[in-house]
Amino acid sequence: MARIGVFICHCGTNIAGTVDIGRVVEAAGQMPMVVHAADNKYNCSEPGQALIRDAIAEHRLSRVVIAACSPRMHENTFRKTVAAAGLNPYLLEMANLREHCSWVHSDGKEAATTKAIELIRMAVSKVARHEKLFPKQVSLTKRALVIGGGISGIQAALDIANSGYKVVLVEREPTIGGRMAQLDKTFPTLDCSSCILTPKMVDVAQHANITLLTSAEVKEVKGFVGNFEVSIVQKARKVDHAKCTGCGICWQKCPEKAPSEFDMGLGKRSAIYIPFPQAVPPKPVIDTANCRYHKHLRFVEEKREGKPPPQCRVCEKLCPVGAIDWEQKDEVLTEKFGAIIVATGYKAFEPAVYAELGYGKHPDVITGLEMERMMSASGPAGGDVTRPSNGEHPRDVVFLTCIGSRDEQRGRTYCSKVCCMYIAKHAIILKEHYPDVQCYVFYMDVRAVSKDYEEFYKRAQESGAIYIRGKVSGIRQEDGRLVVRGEDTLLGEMVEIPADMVVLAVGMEHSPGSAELAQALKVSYDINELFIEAHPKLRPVETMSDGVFVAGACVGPRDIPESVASGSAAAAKVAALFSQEFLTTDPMVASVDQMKCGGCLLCTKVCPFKAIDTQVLRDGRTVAVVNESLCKGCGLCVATCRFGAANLRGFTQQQLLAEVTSLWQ
Amino acid sequence: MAIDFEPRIVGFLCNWCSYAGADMAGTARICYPSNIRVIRVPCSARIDPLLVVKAFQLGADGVLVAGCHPGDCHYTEGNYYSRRRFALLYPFLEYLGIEKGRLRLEWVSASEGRKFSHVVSSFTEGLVSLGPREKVPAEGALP
Amino acid sequence: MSQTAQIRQAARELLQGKAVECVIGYERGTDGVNARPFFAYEAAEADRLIFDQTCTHDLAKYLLNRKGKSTAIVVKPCDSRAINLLLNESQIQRDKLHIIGVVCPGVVERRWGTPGAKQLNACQVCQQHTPVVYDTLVGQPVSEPAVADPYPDVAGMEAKPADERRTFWEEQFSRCLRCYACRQACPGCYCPECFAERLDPLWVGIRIAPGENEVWNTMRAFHLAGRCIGCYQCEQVCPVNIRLSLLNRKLEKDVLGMFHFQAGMDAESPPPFSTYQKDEKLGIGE
Amino acid sequence: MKSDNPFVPHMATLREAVELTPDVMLFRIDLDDPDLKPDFSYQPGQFVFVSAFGTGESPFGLTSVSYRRGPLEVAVRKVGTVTGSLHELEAGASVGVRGPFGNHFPLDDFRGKNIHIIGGGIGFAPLRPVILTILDHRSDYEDLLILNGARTPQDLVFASEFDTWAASPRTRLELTVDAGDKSWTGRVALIPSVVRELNLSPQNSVAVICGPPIMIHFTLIELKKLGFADHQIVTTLEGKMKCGLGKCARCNVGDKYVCKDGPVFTLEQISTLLEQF
Amino acid sequence: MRQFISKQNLISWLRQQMEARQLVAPTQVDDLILFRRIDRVDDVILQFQNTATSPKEWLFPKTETLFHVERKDGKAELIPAEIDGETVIFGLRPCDARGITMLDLPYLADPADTLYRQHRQKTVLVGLSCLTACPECFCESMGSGPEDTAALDIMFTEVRDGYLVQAITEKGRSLMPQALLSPAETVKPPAPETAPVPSEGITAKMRQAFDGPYWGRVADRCIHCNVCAYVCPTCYCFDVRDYTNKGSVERVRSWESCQSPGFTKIAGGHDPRANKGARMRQRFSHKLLYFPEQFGPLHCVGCGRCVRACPVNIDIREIMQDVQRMGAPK
Repeated sequence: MARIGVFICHCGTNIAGTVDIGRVVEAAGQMPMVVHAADNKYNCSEPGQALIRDAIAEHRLSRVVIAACSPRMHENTFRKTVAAAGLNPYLLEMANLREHCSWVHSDGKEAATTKAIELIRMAVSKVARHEKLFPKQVSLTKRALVIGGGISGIQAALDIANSGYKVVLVEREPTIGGRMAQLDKTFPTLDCSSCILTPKMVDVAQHANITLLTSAEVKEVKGFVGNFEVSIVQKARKVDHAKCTGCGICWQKCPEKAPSEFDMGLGKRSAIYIPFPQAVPPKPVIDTANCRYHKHLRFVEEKREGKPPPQCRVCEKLCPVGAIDWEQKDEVLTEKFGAIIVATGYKAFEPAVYAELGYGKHPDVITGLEMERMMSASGPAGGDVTRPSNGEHPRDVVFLTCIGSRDEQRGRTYCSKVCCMYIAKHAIILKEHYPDVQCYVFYMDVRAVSKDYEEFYKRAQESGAIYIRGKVSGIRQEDGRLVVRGEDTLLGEMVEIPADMVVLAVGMEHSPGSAELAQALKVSYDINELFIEAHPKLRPVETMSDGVFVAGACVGPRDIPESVASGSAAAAKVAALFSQEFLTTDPMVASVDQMKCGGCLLCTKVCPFKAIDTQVLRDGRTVAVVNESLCKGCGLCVATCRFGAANLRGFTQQQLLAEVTSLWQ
Repeated sequence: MAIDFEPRIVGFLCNWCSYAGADMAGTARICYPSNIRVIRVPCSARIDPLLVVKAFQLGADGVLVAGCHPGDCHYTEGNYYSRRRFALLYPFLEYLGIEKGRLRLEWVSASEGRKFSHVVSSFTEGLVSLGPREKVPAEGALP
Repeated sequence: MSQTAQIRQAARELLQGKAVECVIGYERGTDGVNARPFFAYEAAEADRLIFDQTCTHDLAKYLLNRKGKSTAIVVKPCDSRAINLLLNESQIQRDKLHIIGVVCPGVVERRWGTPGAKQLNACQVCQQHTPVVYDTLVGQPVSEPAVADPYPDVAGMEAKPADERRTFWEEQFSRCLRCYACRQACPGCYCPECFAERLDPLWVGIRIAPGENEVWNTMRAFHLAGRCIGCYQCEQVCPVNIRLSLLNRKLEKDVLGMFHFQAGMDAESPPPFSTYQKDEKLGIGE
Repeated sequence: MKSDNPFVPHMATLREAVELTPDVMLFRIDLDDPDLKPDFSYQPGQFVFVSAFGTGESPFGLTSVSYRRGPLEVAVRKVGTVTGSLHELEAGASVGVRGPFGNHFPLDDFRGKNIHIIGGGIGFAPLRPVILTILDHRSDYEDLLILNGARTPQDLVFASEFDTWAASPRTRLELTVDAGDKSWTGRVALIPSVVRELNLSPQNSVAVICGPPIMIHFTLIELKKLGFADHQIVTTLEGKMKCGLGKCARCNVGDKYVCKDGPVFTLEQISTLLEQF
Repeated sequence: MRQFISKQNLISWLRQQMEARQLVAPTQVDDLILFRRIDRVDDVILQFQNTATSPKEWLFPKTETLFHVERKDGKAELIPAEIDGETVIFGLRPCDARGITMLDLPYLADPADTLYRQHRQKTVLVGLSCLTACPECFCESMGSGPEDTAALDIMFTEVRDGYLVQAITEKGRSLMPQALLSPAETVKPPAPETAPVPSEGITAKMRQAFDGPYWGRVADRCIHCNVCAYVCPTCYCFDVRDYTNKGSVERVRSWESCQSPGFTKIAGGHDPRANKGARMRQRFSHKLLYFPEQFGPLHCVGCGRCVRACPVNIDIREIMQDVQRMGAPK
């Protein structure tokens, strides 16, 4: 039984100065279901609130209209007031007499008073259709999943673990470390990448709160914030890591060699291998594509003609602990998590589309990442930079920027952000190592925007690198050397530079499988398959999918400090989430009346938060069902639903229609 | 046309931008005609065209729908959907004889108090010059 | 072989082979002139099936009553679009369906007892004479004529002054009996509870009067925006001849113009209100 | 104003609204016209239309007995718009009453018999006047069994009267719920299985059943198993009604109108109906 | 005694009627002929087969207020609606007039429907007999016919240059000034014949045919469009609800059809007649079984409107033939 009380606030003279409060009180008292109408100097003051609480008790009010300022200002205040009087806090509606009336119609007291009365009538009609709402409490699993073991994921995992929560870190490669592990030195400080990274990798391996799953990938994600259920595929490594001690005999003795992925194919590794000496975990995996025993098995299985290759099995024979397990299969683990951080990073742009640059054709045209491996003291060449074509030290080295970046036609539209700086780094280091080297850089713009970056770029120039503004139109081979032809747009003339090596500053691209992962996580991604954050400025590590956070370069090009910072930021968000006993959901969310749902499922397609699932009822009908933990209450589904099955609590069709109708009563 | 015609406008404002923009007009004391009656909705995407049609049936002279600027939606994309919905409803109502100028879709951000006031003023003026809507009688005499 | 013979043969085979439980097609009605819908459950009934220019009904509507049951259905091109619409909206299952698509030269206005002479307005501007989806095609696909102005009727109405339009629609809506025959005939109308019959919220009052009728007719049409496949069933069944196609076709025209979308051309394209382009210019809010 | 228009209800005032369960209210209604009251008599099983002005009217079985001369009582579960509007009313509000309509329970035929009253949920409400009549004329009838079932203990209607009924002579009260709670120490079982368990005897008995269709369906099966003949089972049918006068042709089950020929039927009568609901 | 009225005099008589009371007559609306209130006598159509919808809406309006609710000092007061003003309906075909007798049976039975009774008392029914039969008409099999005068106050029959006039009731006679009439010299033209439909004994047959798959098969193609009921001169189902507009409340009755999907659905969602076949059967059972058992005559006058209007050709004539052919159930 609706017994509505209306409390009209003077707000000092803010409202009372323009609106005839007496008339408003009188009119409100006449409205249907209103059993009490009163005015108040300041509704929001403690005495004002006390009057409201008393009136609720005295008049047995079941619903309350506060006619005062904007609900954006004080709705929460008054919800608490009515709750203190024993009413459900959602049985409150505000009429905005100040911002929307007295302050903007101070020139017409009569009109303002009329409007004030109508605003109250609308609120009364609406509040009569309010329902008691109850925030729901959902328990949560205080365990985080970090997808991607690069520097960003490592940082996030460590920060969460250090906050006292369990973390599972999933990495699809056999080791964590990511791209940063491949780098030689880092700009602008030139400290050794692995020197600063490997201790963190070890921390991950040793942290009691972190479970590390390498050679593993996320397959399926169900559930929602606080209650995700994730299926993770642990790929068969053919080595029982529980037994393996990482002694290294196997990979030293393995007779089969294959190009090393970690070294960008510049070096070799054995078929049973760890990607690099400091790999974490320091335990090998068998590359079944190259393993001799597996080649033998395949030969037999496929019933091929001729003599089968030998069954090598050297590793098995030599392993002191019997860790080789030929029977090992891919395994699916299903685990519960409360939050997920995506830190899947990037892959370097493949420059083959730039046919005129001859990457893949001219051996001395290499990518920036290949240069990193070449320069690295622990790399295949021991840090000795030589021309792949003849093993000689190069004298003239040309760098080309924006390969795959800022290029709508063949690459990506965005700037990859790090290329300018790593080229500067290469130029500086080359000059340091080989004083007779001459570096040339073809550039579009030099972007050196972070702390100490501009200085670093200057240092490269001062080291003797010649920066030429312009694009390169082609590279040809001539007398065992390369000739780089391009335009110097500052001089406005074509230039040709003979070079011993050309380094392509390839940009960053989404890592493979990003779109599939985003779909599994119900997170949006853009045309470049980069993850979209909930808000580019204010919510940079959150996504529109609650409980899923993003860190590092999976969102867009980022350098190491930014990746680390976003990893920490995401971890902080997770820690904040986990600091709650329960997740409290806002009750002003959508709902679907299953009896009225016709099952067109358009709502599931438009929901920006993927908060609507489908459900098959006992009568065989498929209907939409709202996941209240994900719904943000925008109401798009309500306007989309022709059936009138979807409704939005707090802004129901009935409530809004009542507001409209009340204007003509 | 009667000079003292006071059009009745129903305004559906999204909570995060346009309602806040209207609040801003208040805070800045920017006066505008008092003809609008505001209904707060979380997002312009919440507004079922039925509500607009119903407002016109009941006798509204004008209906204003206001939301965040495209790209600024609090829910990231709601207003793109409302833009489509009302882009289609707009010429349809005109086709049914509800003149252009009686339904308006506007993007008003939380900082655009002045714009909100301007929108209401110009909308009201436009409706005054259009005059009262010749209402379809709800009663309806027998044929 | 005539279209009728081909349909009969296909139906007979499907029923004999128990590929489907039922074939929905047309048979001759009691006036001896017009066709009426017919449900054949046995092979022997296949010979009652016919096809000619009096087969005006959009049989796709019946599929909503046969969810989950294997069914063959005779469809004209416009009806085949209704099937795509229903597939798109998860109402029917393609694998339960055998579609006998008929190449259609156009159908005539239904007139009791006498052969209709006038082609339906929709047929006069039809640009789809071959079904867009089918399993068996009856007839030879024809090349589609270029229709210079597919919406002359809508354009004519648009050109009228606002008050004339209003008067026109007021008169039209005042006739409405709210029998909801238009809804019942429409393959796109399948709400478990129609908004017009909803009591809470009460959108349409019980009075059968112009104001209430206006809400009904306006929103019925708008609920079909981007969904109407132009089968004209609504207008054909209206007992008081309200020009409902003028409403539906206006929306169809605008949806095509604004969103480049035509309902039911395939089963996958997202309908206009379930997608958007960030930078589209729609002439509103700009 | 008096009107001979059968669609114009008598004006009445809501004297009291009592919450029977979380979604059922008992309304006590006084007719406004003092001249009307003496003539307004009705029998157990009959119903009235109650108007909530602004929404409409709906039929409700009367739960009071006429001879006590008290206010009209109806129990209203909130299921639709009319019932929703009625639930919003405060004491003192104007309502409309049309009726009484329909036939009634054949209490004369019940005399000298054992009576089994079986009601489920809100369906128990129209059985209350049968119980009251029997208790007020206790010597006219043999043993009385009252079986009242509901989904939960909170949903049992007329709980405040259970003690009185249970304490009446030759009266047995059985309560059951589909799902109990912490405070519930009674039965947790569906009505049909309670009927089976109680092993009701058809000897010189009638069973009066009212409740949701599914409950009636399965209870009838149990009663038949126990040997009850069709004429020993009395139940009520529900139909959508608009007039109560047999004019609107809506509530018919085959050739019978629930509003005129019913709502009370013996199973014998129901089995002769053309349509089976 | 039959009299004659010239066409010119008929027009003047209609004009007199139009000025004295509300005149309702067939008139052209777009491509339809409908009974409408006449403001210009020239609009009256004299040559037509029959109107698209029946004239019942002038006695049983498609929407009608039963009473108004007035609120005074927190109390409600009911103001019953009254029909004021007289109406002449001109141009009723005999079948439609017979249809009015079908409305009379339920609505005038005690307790009478007051509004209907008032309409009936304040309306003069003027018929126009049929000189040709509509192809789908079967009135003679349903107890009516081209010259049936049931319910009519006056009947006109077109002859050369004018009409034969037959004042049937006192009400009719009082409305027909002798000055406009002359003795009839022309003989009455022969009445047309309508196609026979086997209506004999149909009620008993309907009872036999009640169960079985037949109704489901017919209902397969029914789209429940309700058009049959809305054009029918005898269907009388209605819905009643309150109508609130701008604060005023009234109870309103509007047409509804037993074929509409929610017709029997009760609050809470249960619908005892959700099955298509059962719903279809309800229509024909009511017309051919329940109504005749309750009131006597078959509830159909053979006007043929539903036959013509049904978009899927559910033809009551065919149904009657089928039912007659069906044997007793097992």
